[in-house]
Amino acid sequence: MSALLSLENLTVEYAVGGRSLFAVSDVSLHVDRGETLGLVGESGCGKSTLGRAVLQLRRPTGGKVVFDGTELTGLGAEKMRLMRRRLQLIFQDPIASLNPRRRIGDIIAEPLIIVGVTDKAERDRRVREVMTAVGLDPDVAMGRLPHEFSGGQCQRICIARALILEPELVICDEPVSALDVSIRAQILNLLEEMKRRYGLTLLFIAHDLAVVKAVSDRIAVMYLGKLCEIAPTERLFAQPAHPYTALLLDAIPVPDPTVRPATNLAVGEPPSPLDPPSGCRFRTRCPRADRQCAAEVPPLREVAAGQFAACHHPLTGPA
Amino acid sequence: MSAPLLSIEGVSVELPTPRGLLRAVDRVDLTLEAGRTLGVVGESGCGKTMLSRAILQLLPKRAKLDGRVMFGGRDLAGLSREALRRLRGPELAVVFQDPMTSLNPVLTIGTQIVETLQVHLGMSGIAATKRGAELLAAVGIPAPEQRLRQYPSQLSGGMRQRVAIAIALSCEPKLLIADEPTTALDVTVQAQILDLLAREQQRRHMAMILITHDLGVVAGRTDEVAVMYAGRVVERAPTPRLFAHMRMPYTEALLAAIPRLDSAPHTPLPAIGGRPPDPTRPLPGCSFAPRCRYVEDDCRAAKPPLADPERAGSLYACWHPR
Amino acid sequence: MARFVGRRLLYLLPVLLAVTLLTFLIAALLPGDLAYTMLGDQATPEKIAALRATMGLDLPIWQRYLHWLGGVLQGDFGRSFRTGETVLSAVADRMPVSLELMVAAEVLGLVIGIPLAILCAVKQGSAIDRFLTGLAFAKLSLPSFMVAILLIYLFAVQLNWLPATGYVPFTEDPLGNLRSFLLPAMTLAFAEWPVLMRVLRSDMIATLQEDYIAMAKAKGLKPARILLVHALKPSSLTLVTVTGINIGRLIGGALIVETIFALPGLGRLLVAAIYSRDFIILQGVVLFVAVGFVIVNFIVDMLYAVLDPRIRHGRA
Amino acid sequence: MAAPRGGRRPGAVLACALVWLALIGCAAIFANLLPLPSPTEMDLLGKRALPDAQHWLGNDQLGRDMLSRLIHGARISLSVGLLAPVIGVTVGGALGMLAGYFRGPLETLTVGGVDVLLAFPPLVFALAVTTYLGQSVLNLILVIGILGIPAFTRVARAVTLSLTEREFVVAARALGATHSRILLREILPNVALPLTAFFLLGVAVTIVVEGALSFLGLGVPPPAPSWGSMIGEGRESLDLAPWLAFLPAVVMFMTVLAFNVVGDSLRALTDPRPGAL
Repeated sequence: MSALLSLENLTVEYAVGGRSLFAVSDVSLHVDRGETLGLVGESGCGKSTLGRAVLQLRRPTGGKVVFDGTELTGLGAEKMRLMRRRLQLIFQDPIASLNPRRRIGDIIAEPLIIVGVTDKAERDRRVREVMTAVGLDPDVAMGRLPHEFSGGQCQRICIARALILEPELVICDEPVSALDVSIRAQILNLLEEMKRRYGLTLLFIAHDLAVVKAVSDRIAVMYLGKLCEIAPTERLFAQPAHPYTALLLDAIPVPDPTVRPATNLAVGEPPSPLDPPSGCRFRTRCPRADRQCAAEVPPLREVAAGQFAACHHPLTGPA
Repeated sequence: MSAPLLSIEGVSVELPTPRGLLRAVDRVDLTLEAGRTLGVVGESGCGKTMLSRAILQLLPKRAKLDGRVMFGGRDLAGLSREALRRLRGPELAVVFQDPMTSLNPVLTIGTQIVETLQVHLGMSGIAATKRGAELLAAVGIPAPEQRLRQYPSQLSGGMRQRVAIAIALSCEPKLLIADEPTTALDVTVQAQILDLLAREQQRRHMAMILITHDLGVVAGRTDEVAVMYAGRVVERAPTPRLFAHMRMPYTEALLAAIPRLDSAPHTPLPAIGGRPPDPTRPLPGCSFAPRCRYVEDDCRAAKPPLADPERAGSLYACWHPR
Repeated sequence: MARFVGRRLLYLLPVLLAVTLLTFLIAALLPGDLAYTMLGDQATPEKIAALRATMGLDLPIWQRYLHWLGGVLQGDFGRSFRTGETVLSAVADRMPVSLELMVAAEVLGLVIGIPLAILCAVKQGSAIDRFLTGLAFAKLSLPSFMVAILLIYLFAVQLNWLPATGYVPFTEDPLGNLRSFLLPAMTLAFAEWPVLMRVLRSDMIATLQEDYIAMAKAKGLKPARILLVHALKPSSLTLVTVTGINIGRLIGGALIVETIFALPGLGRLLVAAIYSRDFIILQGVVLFVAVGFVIVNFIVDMLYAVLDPRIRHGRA
Repeated sequence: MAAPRGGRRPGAVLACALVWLALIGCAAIFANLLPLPSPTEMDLLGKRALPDAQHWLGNDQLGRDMLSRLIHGARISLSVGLLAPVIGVTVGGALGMLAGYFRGPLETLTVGGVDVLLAFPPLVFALAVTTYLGQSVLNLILVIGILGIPAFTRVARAVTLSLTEREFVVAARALGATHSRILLREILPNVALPLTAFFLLGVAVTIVVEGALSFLGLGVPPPAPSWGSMIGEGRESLDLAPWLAFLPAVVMFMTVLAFNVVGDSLRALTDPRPGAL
């Protein structure tokens, strides 16, 4: 398998009141063609910024984004604009990501207009096709405005808009966290189906490990702008190497009263990203932290086949 | 057995909307004993928040409330505004979903704790400030004296929710309503806040209603669970019993739709098709009938009552229970 | 907080500089030769040239600006070529009248507007709210020169209670001074309270729907405390802005009202300067007024930070 | 769920406002075709005459027909009132949208410029210009129009700013839409309604400003009738014939009110908050 997308030492910096905030700090990873990489972390860990930096919607301040052999970070504005048809984005808030004053048919056809499909009949045909694929009735929906649809249906519309150009990579930024449980399952199933049908590669960003598990082949965990761990899904859940991954796993409430909720979880909350701890950024909440953790930034190391962790004292060692 | 602390009898809430009358809560009965925890679970728009507002008598002005909310032997709906005011704080307290919006942004944490202690317990300013710092320390806030002088925007989300809990607990209420107290928080913080609530509840022998959309949250932390759908309670049972044997197809489907940690990646989820009915257009039969896998003709004809035909302590509203 | 003030001050300087430049340009670019205007009938080419040279009018425009700005910074705003009065003394003379009018109008407007706004917000949708909002809305369409005429007709012409025009200095006759200010202040206050009421009412209604108000009720606080402590302060930002803008405007005197009621304030000074084509006075007073407006707005920004800690801590 | 708005019942009031505007508008457009006496012809014997069959609303202090002067005054008020804000809405709207969309130095410059312009007393500006450049309708429209630009810029920038952060604009960027396409297709349709509402409120303000200038005798050059100058002239005979001032005042009030009502109804469509200014 070849990497469709690879990030090399990607860094995104913001200026906040004269200080710089490293939303994404020195992250390297790759996504193979045809796979789904899950990206999890708590709010403010930089996962959404990473997604936008890949698409150059937020220009990275350091490192490289390489997509199918092309370095996006160095691309001029016009070349990047033309590249965009191959990379798409699905947002968290489906209602906000649709222009309230445009009709559904126009919204879904917009990408075709942008890439210069001038034939109206051709556009119409492709809009209908993709709408049917995502489970919307074109005859009913095309002429309506976004506010006439529920959140779940709006997300279907967004997916249709993202897929109409048949992109290679789709970045899903918390696509189901604004939806109710019963609707969430529908959308997750739809994404899986679309991935098969269009042969997509997905970067699936979410805060909910259980949701990410349902769709991902590999999972990357972020904390305060840094990559903590990246591993095949089953391995990550069975034997997390980074203490932060373990904490996330323990914190998920299990819908089973016979499982007592884990207590004595790591205390506190993530510190301010404006003032991250020295060394390992998780050390202030980590039960295994020692002096080395404060002094040295742990590099990402392979702890088992395909499992990498950035920790001085990983929970699992090489076999 | 003495009378329950809270007993809701046939409570309905109706709201006028441009699209017609919206029945947010539809003839709900619930009881809660002192010191116990009731979980109320449902998706957005199921009426769980309106139900909590009805208990607190904090409904929007235009809303119409039917039925009785008996609390400590009194019907709250019949109390004067002044009597209600005296009840809120020392007897009834609430923690809202988003501590960002439930704390006043322009007043210090101290002001917001101290004013409650002063108005209900008649404390002096100095005594109330001292007590406020103790309360903050009790909910796990470091350097409480310093926090008293800060504004909510200077605290993290989890700290803010701790402050909100400290305020709610300040007058030792008999009943705490926690309305999605952790939905706005990160998962690692959520666990801490739920633990804090459980600990304080046991310590104070306080009753609690935990409102959430997450079956996982209620599973380990409640004595009894009521599942709501389209304004009604559709199933209600002691927590272990409910998870051991779900009778109502909606509850079952809701649980099944949650991605499980123990299932393999790429396992298709048993999704519930369709979406909840329009609350301004009530259906004559079971509200879940259009989405139910086991639907039969009689489901569409008449609403099933919430009942316990087997007398096993498990109530459900379904003609064809699982 | 210090950083916040510093940032605003840093912004203030270029704005003030631009204000001086624009003021200078307006007066400099208005058609008509100053020297010619000053000499009037006696103008001969030689005399004009001589006067232009002594006044520095033959210099390039940027030199004239710097020269003028230098004077301004030393407190020399120039001198009227008609009356010989310095700008500074003319402003100092008229200022108290405009200030008294402004204070009276603002106080009246706020005293009427704030309680009505709170009443309407609490009783939102009731008959009294509908009546007052309707009245305020209609009042917005009634310009102050109409109100002035209406008040003059009512209180001066019909009832003959108050003087229609004229000004009595406070030092001469305190009561007469108040009487002469009553109608103009009422006219201005009539323009103020509907705006203030609408602004505060709508912000207050929004605030009353906030979770923290529900929380305050759930804490069992007394209704008066909820309204005055929990709701009023966060609702007052727009009110402060609008009041600030109004004060800033009225610093320059109320042009129309001062003219109608013949009050010798800055507004009348401006009108007179325009009529008599007295550039220097016009330039000086406009500069004074514009700088006053900018400074009042700066103070409003600072008040924001006092009212809302989120702005103070830079997380707006 | 949209919160039902408190306050005014829009239906009837809005209808009245529209009918009144239509009436005034028609009268202004067809003023020359109507069987009216000349608005400037003086009847020295009929000064302040009471209404009769020929002069339905009587005569003013110079014996000119009131009805005719009111209707011809409407032409001036409406043409100034409608044309001046067009300058503001186009220049200010475009400037505000560009500043709000592109941010950066352009925005800093625009906001600073607006702050500077707003610092100057607008009425003084208008007075100075009409005094020095001459009293004419065109000068009046230009100066009032330019004075309105900062306000429109502010509104357009604020609305654009809130839209630019919205996901649907980011989505359009992610699709590879050009800036001009985003501005025209995604942003403009959402800015248009609030700007139109603000335009109507601007019309109301402009009519008042024109009235104030004419009231001071510095608006439209006499003897051309304007509502403001009629009020100003009528003021001289407030004790003898108060209706000479009050009649044009009522007509102007109704017109301004009508524009405010229509503008406010439109604004209410875009602003979920009840009764916001």
